[in-house]
This record gives sequence, structure tokens and C-alpha cells, in this order.
Amino acid sequence: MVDMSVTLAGQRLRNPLMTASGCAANGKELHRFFDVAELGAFVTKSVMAEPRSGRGTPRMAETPSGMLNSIGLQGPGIKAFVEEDLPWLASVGARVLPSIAGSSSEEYAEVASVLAASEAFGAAVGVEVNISCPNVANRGLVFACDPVASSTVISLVRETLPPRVPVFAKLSPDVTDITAIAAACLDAGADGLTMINTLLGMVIDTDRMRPQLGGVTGGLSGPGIRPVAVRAVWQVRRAMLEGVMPTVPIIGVGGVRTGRDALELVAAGASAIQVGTATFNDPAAPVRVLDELTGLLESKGFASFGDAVGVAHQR
Amino acid sequence: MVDMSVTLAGQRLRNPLMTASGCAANGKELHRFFDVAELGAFVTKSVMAEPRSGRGTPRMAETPSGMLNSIGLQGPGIKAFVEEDLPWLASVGARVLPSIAGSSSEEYAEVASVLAASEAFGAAVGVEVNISCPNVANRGLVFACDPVASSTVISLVRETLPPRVPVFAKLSPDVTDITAIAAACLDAGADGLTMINTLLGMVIDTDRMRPQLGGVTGGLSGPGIRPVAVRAVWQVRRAMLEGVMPTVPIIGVGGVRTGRDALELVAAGASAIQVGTATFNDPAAPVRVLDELTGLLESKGFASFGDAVGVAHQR
Amino acid sequence: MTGALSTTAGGRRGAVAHEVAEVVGTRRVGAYQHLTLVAPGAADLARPGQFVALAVGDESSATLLRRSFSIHRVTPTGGDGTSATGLGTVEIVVSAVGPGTRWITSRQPGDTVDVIGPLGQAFPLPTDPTSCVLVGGGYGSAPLFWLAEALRERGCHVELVLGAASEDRLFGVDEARRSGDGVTITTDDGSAGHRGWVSDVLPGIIERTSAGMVYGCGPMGMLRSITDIAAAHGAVAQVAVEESMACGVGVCMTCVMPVVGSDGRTRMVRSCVEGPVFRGDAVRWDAFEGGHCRVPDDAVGAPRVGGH
Amino acid sequence: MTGALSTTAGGRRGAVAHEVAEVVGTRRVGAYQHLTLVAPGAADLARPGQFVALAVGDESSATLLRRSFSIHRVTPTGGDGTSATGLGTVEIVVSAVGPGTRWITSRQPGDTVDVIGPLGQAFPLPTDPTSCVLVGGGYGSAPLFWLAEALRERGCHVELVLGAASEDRLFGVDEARRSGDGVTITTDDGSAGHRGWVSDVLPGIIERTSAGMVYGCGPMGMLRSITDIAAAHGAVAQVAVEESMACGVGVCMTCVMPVVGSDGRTRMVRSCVEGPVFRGDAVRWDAFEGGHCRVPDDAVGAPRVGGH
Ligand SMILES: Cc1cc2nc3c(=O)[nH]c(=O)nc-3n(C[C@H](O)[C@H](O)[C@H](O)COP(=O)(O)OP(=O)(O)OC[C@H]3O[C@@H](n4cnc5c(N)ncnc54)[C@H](O)[C@@H]3O)c2cc1C
Ligand SMILES: Cc1cc2nc3c(=O)[nH]c(=O)nc-3n(C[C@H](O)[C@H](O)[C@H](O)COP(=O)(O)OP(=O)(O)OC[C@H]3O[C@@H](n4cnc5c(N)ncnc54)[C@H](O)[C@@H]3O)c2cc1C
Ligand SMILES: Cc1cc2nc3c(=O)[nH]c(=O)nc-3n(C[C@H](O)[C@H](O)[C@H](O)COP(=O)(O)O)c2cc1C
Ligand SMILES: Cc1cc2nc3c(=O)[nH]c(=O)nc-3n(C[C@H](O)[C@H](O)[C@H](O)COP(=O)(O)O)c2cc1C
Ligand code: FES
Ligand code: FES
Repeated sequence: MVDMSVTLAGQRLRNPLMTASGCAANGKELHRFFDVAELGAFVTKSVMAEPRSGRGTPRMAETPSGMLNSIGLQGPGIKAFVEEDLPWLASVGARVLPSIAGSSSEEYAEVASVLAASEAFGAAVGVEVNISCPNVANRGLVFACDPVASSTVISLVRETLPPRVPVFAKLSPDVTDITAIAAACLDAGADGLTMINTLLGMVIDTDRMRPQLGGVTGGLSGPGIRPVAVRAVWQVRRAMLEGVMPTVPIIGVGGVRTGRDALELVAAGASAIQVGTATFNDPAAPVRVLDELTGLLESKGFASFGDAVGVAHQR
Repeated sequence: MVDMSVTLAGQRLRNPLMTASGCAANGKELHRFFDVAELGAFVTKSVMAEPRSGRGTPRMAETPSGMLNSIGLQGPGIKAFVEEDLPWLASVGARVLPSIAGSSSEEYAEVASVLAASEAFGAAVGVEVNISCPNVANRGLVFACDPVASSTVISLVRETLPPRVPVFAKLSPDVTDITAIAAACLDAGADGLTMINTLLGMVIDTDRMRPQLGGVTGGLSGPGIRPVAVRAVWQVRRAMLEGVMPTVPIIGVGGVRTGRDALELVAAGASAIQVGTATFNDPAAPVRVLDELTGLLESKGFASFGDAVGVAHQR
Repeated sequence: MTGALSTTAGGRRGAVAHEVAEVVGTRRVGAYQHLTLVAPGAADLARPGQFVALAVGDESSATLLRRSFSIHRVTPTGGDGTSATGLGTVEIVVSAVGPGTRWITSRQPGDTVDVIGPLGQAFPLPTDPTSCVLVGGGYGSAPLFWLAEALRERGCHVELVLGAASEDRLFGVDEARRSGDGVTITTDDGSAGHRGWVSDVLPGIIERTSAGMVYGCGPMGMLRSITDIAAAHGAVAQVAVEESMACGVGVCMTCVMPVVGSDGRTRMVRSCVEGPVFRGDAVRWDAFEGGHCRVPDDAVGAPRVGGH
Repeated sequence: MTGALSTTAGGRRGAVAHEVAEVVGTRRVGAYQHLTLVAPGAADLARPGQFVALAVGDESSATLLRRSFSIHRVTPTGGDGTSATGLGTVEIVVSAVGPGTRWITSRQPGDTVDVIGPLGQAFPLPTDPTSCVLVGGGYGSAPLFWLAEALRERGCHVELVLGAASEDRLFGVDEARRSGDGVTITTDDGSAGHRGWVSDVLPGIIERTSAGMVYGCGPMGMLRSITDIAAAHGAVAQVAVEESMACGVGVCMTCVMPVVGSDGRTRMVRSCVEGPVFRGDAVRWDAFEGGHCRVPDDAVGAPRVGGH
């Protein structure tokens, strides 16, 4: 049997499989299909300070081997999250990686502090900071597109949270040099990285000859973008191996549908894997991918999951 | 009948359909499947100063709704191109958009000057400048990722070519802000833009647990990236409409497989369309897409192709 | 979930099955395809108004998102197990409008499709015998006959109104005659029944039958007018909507629409888990326009000028 | 190209047809699937050693790239037109190793596949009667029987050598006996014929028959050793390679390999248009290693230290 456990920035997880933020709601819905406590961690929908209605509809467009979404971070706000969602996840024994978001660096810090002060916070194995949000202070430029804005958010969140709780910065691929953003986040105190968020895309409704999404542009996800995710993980891992930045765990996400897909990200350097859009096709995808990945590692003779992380750099 | 002719930076084309550079070789191969003179323009494989062997193999990996390639700009060099390929294209009556490349801005200028001095240059309706090449003078950083490097190349090429010949800068989507690169190219004298080149991606061969491509990373193309191409064309066209930069024709490319796909790019702001990877599936794809696009415009009541360009910005 | 096995998460909230269903019947009905699927998990759990979500193609398909279809009827498992129907079947009626529905309607007996269901909220049934009008537009009538039978079992008087653009786009006229106490047909072009819309005949039927409940399933515009007419006649409308759904199971937030809650406040709620059936008068119809639905300014968490 | 029509660009260089081919036969042969396709354009133009490229799935498939297969046999159109074969058929032998070949081998009679062919260069035939040895590894034997017949028509003595890992991975043992003057079988596990590799028996056969030509089709390692053995015995090797091909028609440059030209210089040439058949001694076998092929330093346009 392959040892599938993994330690991410000091937190031991039973396995490396996670949901992806925004692709699994906050647990109850998927718990009808599998026991969410079976996951390495459950990543919740990015939560902001206040309740948010999100954008108008249509919010999605299907694309070849993927989809576009413009949800606009609809959510209940951090108060409702710590009162209802997090305790529920804790009650079923899930380990949680809450994802937080903000329109300003102060909002991130505020969300983090409410989270840290909450009763069920013990279920958290870290906090994922979704920096792919428009920064209202900077003409709506996404934090993750700017190393300075990214590092401001990460250092504020890092200061706010207790040291035992690792902070993962979730990066956007829509940048000229993702290693520069990664390095800025690590400099600011991030304990790990999650890569990648969606790519900015757009679909035209050719019946109406106008943008199909109510929000005009949206985020592209699904198997079609997997090569971009693998490349991003590879580049950042490579930079770590070359000593350009400290070596921290990378959580790989983007287009994973099967255990083989997950293994690509792992071999490129990911220490954990999130399954997003594939969950819409198969609600049990995160646990199915875990089974498939375990089987593959076994058949290749790996004794433990950790031995496979980044192996493609050695060959 | 819809009038499908289009005038691109002063050059009148019988229709807006083109091959995409590197996806159609230099004409003879596709001429077995359709008359290449039927196209608005035939875009040739990016040519450099000297003959190039390109990279080792494997040079390709199939991906969901797309593929990765790392050809490494294999080609005969500009001398053989102007002696053999361009005259052949001229002899069959094709209008040609030669694509040029270089490892330094001087190399681009050199290629442009040999091209401009060549006998069959009359067949050219412009020159496409592939600035998605590694700049040896800048640690291999791709020209198109840097506004200064992009603008240096474009102004040198612009100076070298006769004024009647429009220069199209072909942009990479792998940048934080594509409108900034577009503006820099226009400032430097580009008469039009081609968007987009491939996205940087990577595939791991999970049998061998190493990068599948001999060149490690490669360019991602095909229908899966179409939403990124539509978004890029939309953003730049929007910036033109907002007066941020002068309005010039945009040639749309990325993931076009059908007339409907082409119409997405047109409605987003493209005045011409290139078909790349889809040609590998259907060698006659460029002319099939032309037929399908013509039929769609007809059924929607457009009197001319030009009326459909950018319409999605008005609704 | 493997092979023909099904997993049913019966013990958890909103029990639902994920199963590989064999197609055991497919036939053309007017403009639609009527499919019968062996899906015992869904068949045993479903109630009228719920839907199933079908995957398109196999694991290598470029089409990732599921397609949703109202459950037309179910035949639960059990009984003596000797008849084919003892297998537990779910029937759906599909209009082939795009790549997904074209793939689904081309399935042949013996082929399998991946099915999740039952999903969403069923039509609420009145506790007392009430006079009810059931209005279906196009294939929207599919779930109504099963509903009609459930209502008549409770002693309700049931009238059905089926409307469509033309005769071939009506579904279940004969079935309507069997399941209801009265049937009215309308077509836009007059090729069957009254020429015109269901909204032309609905007021008269509500009045004639003193209906207290109006159930509707069909295009958005129709549901809105059903709601208005019901309200004008003091009846309650229950409508089943069709928003574009990426997951169907409540995890993606693409299928939302503005609905007024019991606290009087409007929220963007997921039509796949809190719907597809809503009280007509709770839906903020004013927010829908030209294929878009905006977030009403008074909705909980609506964007405020200058940010949140 | 529409429907079952085919377009054949006969007037232009390297005539090739693009056609929607109906599957008229499919049967299991050992570990392989033998398919017969109605593809009159390809059938009328093809010669032994050429290949066809098949699309996978329909227009909505996530699999864009074609898959290439050696032509096993063709039956041209013409004749009296009364027999089924008068339709013009192409036969291929497919090993289901991945998603594309699994889809292709699951096609049933009546299904269609999109076919482009014939592609590439055929095996060159000696102008004078020569003694020839034809060596096939696994399904690599598929194009050899047709070649054998063409050679015998020219008066050549033809010996066939078929090798595979095990008996079920041999293709065409009976056909070999019909088409050749002598047949030798090898399997790695000894389940049929000699235990061992084709390279174990080849030297003896070349010597015994004084062969001047050796034709090979199979895995790269085998082609290399055929080339070496032929050279050692003064024979010319002609080998058909299988490089990964994205387009098959010469436009993508993915299928290149280093081959020495008539000027003695090595170039990265496209194996789909300049191959798949190459003179064995022209191939730079030294550049292949562990699934990679590097550009030899002495190749035309090879990267130079410090850039180009
Ligand atoms: C709860 C519910 C019940 C439905 N019941 C039926 C039914 O009984 N019979 C029937 O024929 N159809 C029904 N539909 C509509 C059906 O789901 C769509 O027609 C189908 O998804 C279209 O897919 P496509 O690939 O053929 O078309 P496309 O238009 O190419 O679909 C592309 C995307 O848009 C979405 N979409 C497109 N049209 C609709 C629509 N009208 N409603 C929702 N999503 C849409 C699809 O899910 C898909 O993700 C129902 C929809 C919902 C939400
Ligand atoms: C000229 C030529 C003739 C061939 N003749 C035959 C034949 O007669 N019978 C037969 O069974 N197979 C033959 N092959 C190999 C066959 O094309 C591959 O097995 C097939 O493409 C694999 O596709 P897949 O989707 O099943 O597998 P995958 O491995 O998933 O294919 C993924 C990609 O890799 C490429 N690829 C994978 N393996 C090979 C390979 N061995 N050679 C070339 N490309 C590959 C595919 O084209 C595809 O683009 C031939 C290949 C070439 C180039
Ligand atoms: C509908 C949808 C909603 C998403 N919401 C969020 C979110 O709230 N926060 C976040 O960090 N990422 C969000 N994402 C991005 C995913 O977490 C993930 O990074 C991305 O989709 C790539 O992975 P995938 O291809 O497996 O989906 C969302 C993606 C989708 C499709
Ligand atoms: C095999 C291959 C080779 C390419 N070579 C070039 C090239 O030489 N110059 C260039 O500007 N773009 C090149 N491209 C990029 C295409 O021209 C095009 O911009 C890109 O593939 C997106 O379009 P598509 O999705 O239609 O293929 C190449 C693409 C492929 C797939
Ligand atoms: S369809 Fe995904 S939440 Fe409703
Ligand atoms: S396969 Fe495309 S050039 Fe050979």
C-alpha cells in the first residue's frame, strides 16, 4: 500500500486530494455523494467580509473541454461562514482549507481575523488566500497580477493568523511571470502556494451577437487549461530547486479529471491536488481521483505519495 | 450574397480567411486539398535569417481540445524562402502574409530586408511579425512579453519595409496586460495586430514521469484556448474604441474550428481570421470555415463581412 | 459508481443517486425524443417536479457539463420483479437543440448514460383537495401528467393546459386526457386546439374551475404570465424554471435567480437545489430581460455604488 | 468534403483523397482489429507502404489530431462494379493502445470515419528481379503482404519474417504463407515459431536467399537492427517508421527525424511526407535514445553554441 499521507507546511493530511474553491460549495451538497471527511482537505468557496449576491446571469458558458464562469464571489459573508458552514464541516470530521477573498487588503485581514477567532477554526489546516480578486483601490486590477499588491495582502493575512496555521497564496496564471508573483508571496510570509486560478476568457453568444456572460469576461477552467497549470507548477518548482525562492509546498489545481491528470501535476511538483470543474461532471470526482492516483502510484512502485512529488524534475 | 471582401490596412483581400503561421507550412501541402489562392491570405511559417533544424522530438503532445507543440521554428531560412516558397505561392495566385521571426531585433530587420528585396514580394499583402520568440539578448525572455523589446522589433521592421506594406505584430497571450503590448506595438508603427499566439503549457508523460516534449514546455493551441483569444481581441478592440490606442485591424486567431467560432472572434473585433490547429484535423478547414462563416452572416442578414466586425461591443 | 451499479446516498439530506443507466426505450414523439432509462436509484426516490442531470459523451468528451431534464415519469423497482419495469425506470422527454441534447437523443437501446437524480425540489402538493390547473409549454408538459395523477389521488380536480408553437411541439395530448379531468390545447399557429397562447385560455379555466393552484412548466415568459394570471384570480402559482445549470447539484452557483424569501428579502438562490419549483410570486420577474437576469438592487449582498 | 463524397486532388502533387468512409467490415485478429473501409479515393491511389490518417470522434470531439495507420491492402474501384469490393476499399490493422485507437476499433459496420489518404512515400520497388526479405514486427507486418505480391509480380523472390512478443501479437501468418515464397516466425516467448527476435533469424535468411533488399516495418529498435544486419550483408534496407504525427499531411513539423540526404547532409525531415519509408542507412539512428530524438550537431540548421 502506498502511503498517501502528506504534510503540508506542518499540517498532516491523510491524503493529498482536495476540492477546489468555488467548485464544491461548503460541503453539504457533496456530502450526499461521498463522505467529505475522506478528503485530505475540503476547500471552501472564497468568502468575503459581507454577504455578496455575485453577478447577474448568465454566469456560465460551456467551452471545448472547459467552461467559463463569472459568479462574482457570491457568498454568505464571513460571519455566516464561521457560524454555519465551518462548524458543519467540523461536525462531520472534515479537515478544512477555508478560502478567503477581499476587495482591499484590509478586507482580507478582517476576514482572516474573524475566521481565526471562530470556534470551529480548529478544523482548519490552513487558509487559502484567493488573491485573484479585483483590487478596488487600484482600478480593479487583480491583486494576483501585481507582486506588490499580492505581497501586501499576504503579509496582512499572515500577521493576522496564528503561526501554526499555514497560509497558501492562490495565484493567477494571467501574468507575464508567475515565479515573480510566487516569490513576492513567499517573501511576504506565505507558507505555500496554490496554482492555478482560472484564466481570463470570454465567449460570444453568436445568436445574440453579444458577450454570453452577464459579467462579459469570466474565468476559464477545466481539462483544456491543464497544460497551463502543469507549466505553472513546473516553473515555480523549478525556481525553488534553483534556489530562486524557498521551497514550500505547492497545491496543484487546474483541469484535473482523472488520477493520471493529478499525477501530471504531482510529477511537476505539486504536493496536493484540487479537483474543480471535473466535480460538475462527476460529483465524486475528488475521491475518485484519489483512488485512481493511489492505484497509479502503486502500479509504478512508489512507496509513498511524497516520493512522486516533483519527480519529473529529476529525469 | 454577403460581401466577404475586407481591406486590411490598405490591402484589399477577397475574404477574411487565412491560414495560421506554422499550421499550414508554405502552401504546397494544403494545395493538394484546396486552391490556396481562394484564401484571403496565406500566412507562411515564421522564417528566420538562417536555416533552422528546430527542436528534437517528441515535438507534440495532445491535450483535451488542443495540443502542445515545440517545433522550435524549424525552417529553411529567408534566402530559401524568397527563392522557393514565396515564388511558388505567387505562381499559384495566392496572396501571402509572410511571417518573420528572429532571435534579436537586428535579425528581424535582416529578414524583413531580404524579404522586401525579393522578386516575388509583390504577392505579399503585409508582413506578420512573430514576436513570440526568445530574445537571446535578454536571457531568452520572449519579445512579446516586454513592451520595450516588442516596440524595438516593430519599429526596425517598419523602417525596413516599404510604407505600402502593412506590418502586423503577432502578440502572445502570456502577459499580464495585452493592451499594453498592443499599444507599444502600434506606437512603434505596427499597422495591425494578430492575436493570439499559443499559451505556454506543459504535459508530463506519466509513463516515463518526465516532460513529454523534448523541449520541456510548448505552445498550447486549439479550441480549448478560444475563450482566451476572444477575450484578448475584445480587450484590445475595447481599448481602441475607448481611444486608448489608435484603431487598426485585428487578425483573430486561436481555436477556430468552425464558422461559428470565427464569428465569435469577428464579433469581438477581428477583421480577419486565421485557422491553425483545426487544419491538422481537417486540411480544408480554412476554406470550410470561410463557407460556414459566409453562410452564418447571410442567415443573420449582414450585407457585408465588415458590418459584423466588433458588433458585440454595441449590444 | 461503477458499471451498472448505483450509489444512493439515502441517509443524507436530499437523497440522490448517481448511476450508469441503460437506455431501454427511445421513441420519437412529435418534435421530441422520449427516452426510458434504467435508473432504479432515481426511480425510487423521485417525486413530480424533480429532475435528472445527464452527462454527455464518455470520459474523453469535450463536453464536461451535465444537461438537466425534468422527470416525465418513474416506475419504481419492487413489485414482483418479473416485468421489465420492475427494474426501476426514469423517463425523460428531450428536445434536441444543441450538441448535448443531440448526443442524448441519439442514444440507442442498450447504450448507457450517466445519470444523477432525483435533483431539486418537487412540486408541493396541497394538503386538502383543491382544484388545480397544470400548464405546460412545449416539452414543459412532460412532468405534469405524473403530477396530475398525484393530485387526483389526493382528490383534487385537475385541468391541464398544453401549449406550443405548433402541433408537433405539443407533448402528451393523449396522456393529458388520461391523467386529467379536462384538457385544453393551444398552438401559436392554430395547427391544434385554440390558436394563441396558454395565457389566453388560462383565466377562463381558473374561473370555471375555481382553481386554487396553478402549476406551470415551460419557458420563462410563460411562467411569468401564469404567475400574473394566477395572482389576478387569487390562485397560487408554482412554477418549474429552467436556468442554465453547470452542475445541477448545488455546488457551482451558476443557476441562480432572484427569489423573495420568507423574510421578504430577495436573494440570488440556486434554482437547482432550492428550485426548480418556486412559488411564482416569489420570483423577481422584473430582473429578467432579454436573456439576462440582473441582481435586483434590493437583493441581499447586491453590489453597492462604490463597492461592497 | 460532405457526406459520403470524397474529394480527390488528382491533378496536384501527391494526389490524396479526403473522404467520409463507411466501415464495411471489422473483425478481431489476435490482439488487433482488422477494419475494412469504403474509401475509393485512397483505394485507387495507394501503393504499398503508404498510410491513411483517421480523425477520432465527431466535430465535438476533444481529440483533434488524426491517427495514422499503414494501409494493409486496397481493393480499387472499377472491375464490373457488382461486387462489394468494387466500391473501393482500404483495409487497416489497428492495435488499441490509447483513446484514439480504442475509438477507431470500436467502430461498427455502417459507422463512418473520416479518412485522408494515401499519405507518404511508398516502398520503392527494385527495377530488376531481386531477392527480398520483408520483416514485420507486430502489426508492422500489415503492409507487407501487399508489398510481397507487388514484388513477386516483378519476379522477385520474397521471404517474409514475422516477429512479435507472443503469438496473439503476430499478424497475418496465413496471409504470409500465401503471399511469400518462404515465411519465418519468431516470438519473444516462443509461443509460435522461433523463440527470439527477428534479428536472430534475419542474417541466415539474407544469406540463404542472397537478398539484395530488406524491407522492414515495426518498432524503431527493430528497424535499426534490420538496417545494421542488411548493411553487414551488403543489402539495402527500406524501413517504414512510426513517428508521432499531428497532421500526417506535412504542415505541422511534429513528425520530423534526422535523415541524411543525397548531398550527405543530415536534415530534420518530415516522416509523413518524405517518409514513412526511408532507406535504413539514411536514418540517423544515433540520435534516438530513450523515447527522445535529438537534433544531431551536424544537422543543417542545428542549434549552435551561443545561438543561431
Ligand atoms: C431543471 C431543468 C429541466 C429541464 N427539462 C428539460 C426537458 O424535460 N426536456 C428538454 O428537452 N430540455 C429540458 N431542459 C433544458 C435542457 O437542459 C437544455 O435544452 C439542454 O441542456 C441544452 O443542451 P445542449 O447541449 O443541447 O444545448 P446548448 O445550448 O449547446 O447547451 C450549452 C449549455 O447551456 C445550457 N443550456 C442551454 N439551454 C438551456 C436551457 N434551456 N435550460 C438550461 N440550460 C440550458 C446547457 O446545460 C449547457 O451547459 C431542462 C433544463 C433544466 C435546467
Ligand atoms: C505512419 C504510421 C503508420 C502506423 N500504422 C499503424 C498500424 O498499421 N496499426 C496500428 O495499430 N498503429 C499504427 N500506427 C500507430 C498509431 O498511429 C498509434 O498507435 C495511434 O496514433 C495511437 O493513438 P491513441 O489515441 O490510441 O493513443 P495515444 O498514445 O493516446 O495517442 C496520443 C497521441 O500520440 C500519437 N501516437 C501515439 N503512439 C504513436 C505511435 N506508435 N506512432 C505514432 N504516433 C503515435 C497519436 O497519434 C496521438 O496524437 C502508425 C503510426 C504511423 C505514424
Ligand atoms: C464555478 C467556479 C467558481 C470558482 N470560484 C472560485 C472561488 O471562489 N475562489 C477561488 O479561489 N477559485 C475559484 N474558482 C477557481 C477554481 O478553484 C480552480 O482554481 C480553477 O477552476 C481551475 O481548476 P479546475 O480546472 O479543476 O476547475 C472557481 C472555479 C469555477 C469553475
Ligand atoms: C505546430 C504549430 C506551429 C506553430 N508555428 C508558429 C510559427 O511559426 N509562428 C507563429 O507566429 N505562430 C505559430 N504557431 C501559432 C499559430 O499560428 C496560432 O497562433 C496558434 O496555434 C493559435 O491558433 P489555433 O488555436 O487555431 O492553432 C504554431 C502553432 C502550432 C500548433
Ligand atoms: S447548477 Fe450548480 S449550483 Fe445550481
Ligand atoms: S505529421 Fe504534420 S508534418 Fe508530418
